[in-house]
Amino acid sequence: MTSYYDIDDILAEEELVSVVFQKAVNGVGIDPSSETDSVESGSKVELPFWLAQELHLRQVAVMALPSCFNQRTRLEIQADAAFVDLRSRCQFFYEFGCKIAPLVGDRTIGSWLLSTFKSRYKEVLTKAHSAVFAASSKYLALLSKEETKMYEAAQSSMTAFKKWRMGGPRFQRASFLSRKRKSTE
Amino acid sequence: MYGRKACQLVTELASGEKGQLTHFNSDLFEQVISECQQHHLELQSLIRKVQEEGLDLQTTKNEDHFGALIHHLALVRNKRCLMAYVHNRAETIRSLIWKLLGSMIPPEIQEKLSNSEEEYFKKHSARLKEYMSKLELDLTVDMVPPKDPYIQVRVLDDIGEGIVLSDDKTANFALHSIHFLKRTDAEQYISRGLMEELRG
Amino acid sequence: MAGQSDPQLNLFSAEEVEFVAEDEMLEIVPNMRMDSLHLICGDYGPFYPQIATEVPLWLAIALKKRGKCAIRTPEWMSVEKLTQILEAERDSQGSFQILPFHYVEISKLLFDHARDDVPDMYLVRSLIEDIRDVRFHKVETSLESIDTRTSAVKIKDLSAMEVNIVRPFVVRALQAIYKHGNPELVPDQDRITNMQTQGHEHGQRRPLRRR
Amino acid sequence: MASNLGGASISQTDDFETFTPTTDVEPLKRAWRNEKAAPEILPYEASLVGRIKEQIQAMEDSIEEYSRSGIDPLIVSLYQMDLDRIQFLLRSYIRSRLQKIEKYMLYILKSDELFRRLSKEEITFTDRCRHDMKKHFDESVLSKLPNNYQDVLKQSITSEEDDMVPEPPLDTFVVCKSKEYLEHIQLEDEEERASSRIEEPFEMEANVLHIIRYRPIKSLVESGRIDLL
Repeated sequence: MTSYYDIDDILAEEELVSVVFQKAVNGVGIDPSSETDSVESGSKVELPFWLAQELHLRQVAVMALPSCFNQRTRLEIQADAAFVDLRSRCQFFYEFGCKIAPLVGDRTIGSWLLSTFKSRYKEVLTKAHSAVFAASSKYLALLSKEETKMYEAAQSSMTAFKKWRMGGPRFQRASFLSRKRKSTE
Repeated sequence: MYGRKACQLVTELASGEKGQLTHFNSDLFEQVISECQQHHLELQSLIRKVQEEGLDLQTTKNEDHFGALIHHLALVRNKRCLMAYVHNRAETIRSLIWKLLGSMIPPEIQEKLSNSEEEYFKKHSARLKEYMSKLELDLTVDMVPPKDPYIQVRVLDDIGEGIVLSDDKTANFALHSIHFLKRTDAEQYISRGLMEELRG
Repeated sequence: MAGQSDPQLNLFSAEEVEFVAEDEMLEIVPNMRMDSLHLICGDYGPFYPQIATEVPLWLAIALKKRGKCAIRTPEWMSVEKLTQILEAERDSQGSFQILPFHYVEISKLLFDHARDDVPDMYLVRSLIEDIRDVRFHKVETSLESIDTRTSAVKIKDLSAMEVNIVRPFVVRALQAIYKHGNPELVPDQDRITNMQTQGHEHGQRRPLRRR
Repeated sequence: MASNLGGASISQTDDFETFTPTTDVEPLKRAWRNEKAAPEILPYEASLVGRIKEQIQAMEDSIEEYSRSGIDPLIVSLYQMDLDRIQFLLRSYIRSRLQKIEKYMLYILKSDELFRRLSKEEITFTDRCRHDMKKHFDESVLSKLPNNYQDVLKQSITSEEDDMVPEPPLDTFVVCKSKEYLEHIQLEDEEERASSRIEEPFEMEANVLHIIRYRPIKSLVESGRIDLL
């Protein structure tokens, strides 16, 4: 697995999804609605994706399509894709979508992720490059984690370019030990 | 249990500023470790229940089996979060080593490291030094492409005559005079405001 | 944190792009007599007063700073040529005008260190700024054309510094498009059914995708 | 390095090879740029590095001699600048290799192809780094976990493959150009070709910039037909 140590991959798998148990399970305290430490078959439980995925693959439980990918949300997003608030719906919208699609057998998620991404990433770039001052935090709050990283990538490379173009002293960096925050080279 | 604390560990790691280290959170770390033990105990007791009922472990798929499965999955999840915490910090430590080679660990870094990390910091620095000496190549310099060691400066304050420079030549720095000096010679005067670098 | 998923994508710093540009050849007119220099990167000179000769940019700047030569600004760095290029950049939406691969770095170094050798320096500088802005917007619009899932994109005539600036963003965008458009996200029907029927051993972690 | 070009054939271009002085600086610059831009470690340029180190040594000696024999110090500084530039390239080249080893050492040690690309010194460095890292992981985490979960390569004894080892991201996109016209570059990997998801074969005009997924052009970069930027 190429992304075992990847922090975003780990955090994306913490997203909660609801599952319906197909089998009864003993000795686990994961169903708040049950008094005993067991889960009856047919009960509906919110589980983190990393657990729900494995139970789904083994037919111990069936995972429902999360709300951020249901029909209603899709219509909302399609209506005003470039400026819709993805972060509140699902912070790891794309990464999570990629993980969910093959499991819930919904053939349209993949292409829908692609079209959502394509209608948003140009806005991210123009905002990152043109923004003389950082884009309004209002706009940044709409972006999913992946989009934020793209915005930061574009912006930091633009600032580095402007710093280089301005010239300015290339004196040796203050030694690493000084108190002031060291800008990464 | 079931990965929530483990995920806090990773969230804390993600919230740290890029390239900077946060304090090693040993309390939370140890709590997640002990959760692993707990999951393992519960997993073993469920397995024993299946065995005591004389069922074949390989084929039985009853409630106890699935319970054991969930504890196994939680344990694997915890392991991933613990390892990600240590692994990503080790990466940051290595990037700090590149910037610090040759000097001791600064105290403000040392206090953030666990004992094992501190040991790793020293060991890895030693490895790099070994490599450099074998290759007779100092890799700690030239992080930025080199520029002309000479710069053009203008004298802002009358520094006087007969100033001895590094190549033991002498120079007369009269007010407003312009010179072509080694950066290393000029830097002290520039930082004291007695000279300024001329751009082009 | 340092261990973020994708590696540091701005691979080359602007200083490193400039460093590569400093090997471009340039004409100088020495004002002194000097023997040839037998450098590791090649032999240059001998140098005779008022006889033009070609040296790498870093050497030209070093000699200029030592008052040993004047620099002949490249012919593309004239007001007339740059105005032509600016017009052409504005008209031709798609392609970029032919400018030397390192035009951004070369012009900056000459502005910084050989101002007096650049006729109409301020006008030339603002023309180059305008050209760069126009090209930037073109890069942004040409991104629009990347709609199908693709593994390769041609970027004709983009200069070194422009590539370096847009690289972190464009690489991430292409990766995302490649990943999200990945047909494996859209499993064909049979793969689903065989997933349903397959029983699993306790604790066996079935890899999601054949990797 | 005998390598089949995965079906890519080279048609002769007639424009005459631009004259570059036969110094080792251009090859070193190419090796440096490729190494910094490629997602995985490339073959070590042993002979090139050897020659460069000799030239650096020779230049250092002559600079010392020049400054002793009263040659105009400003000329000496020109030779020094030339030397500084080459040393920067060499140091940055070696550094970027070591940093790749630090990041993917477990994977490199598992892959014969990559392991064979290391220099003698890099092999020792990789072994020692793995030892240190494993000790660090054991002390901090692995030894404290229940057995069956203490491995550094597998999440648990029931894992079928080494599912903990980070791999170099070969599907990342890189900026590149080819010196000659290249045709029939297969862009899909076997998996995709098997399920008939084919992008039409790709051609690369000479000296035109492209952004391409690294995996399909991996062998062309290693065989020197494509340069990374």
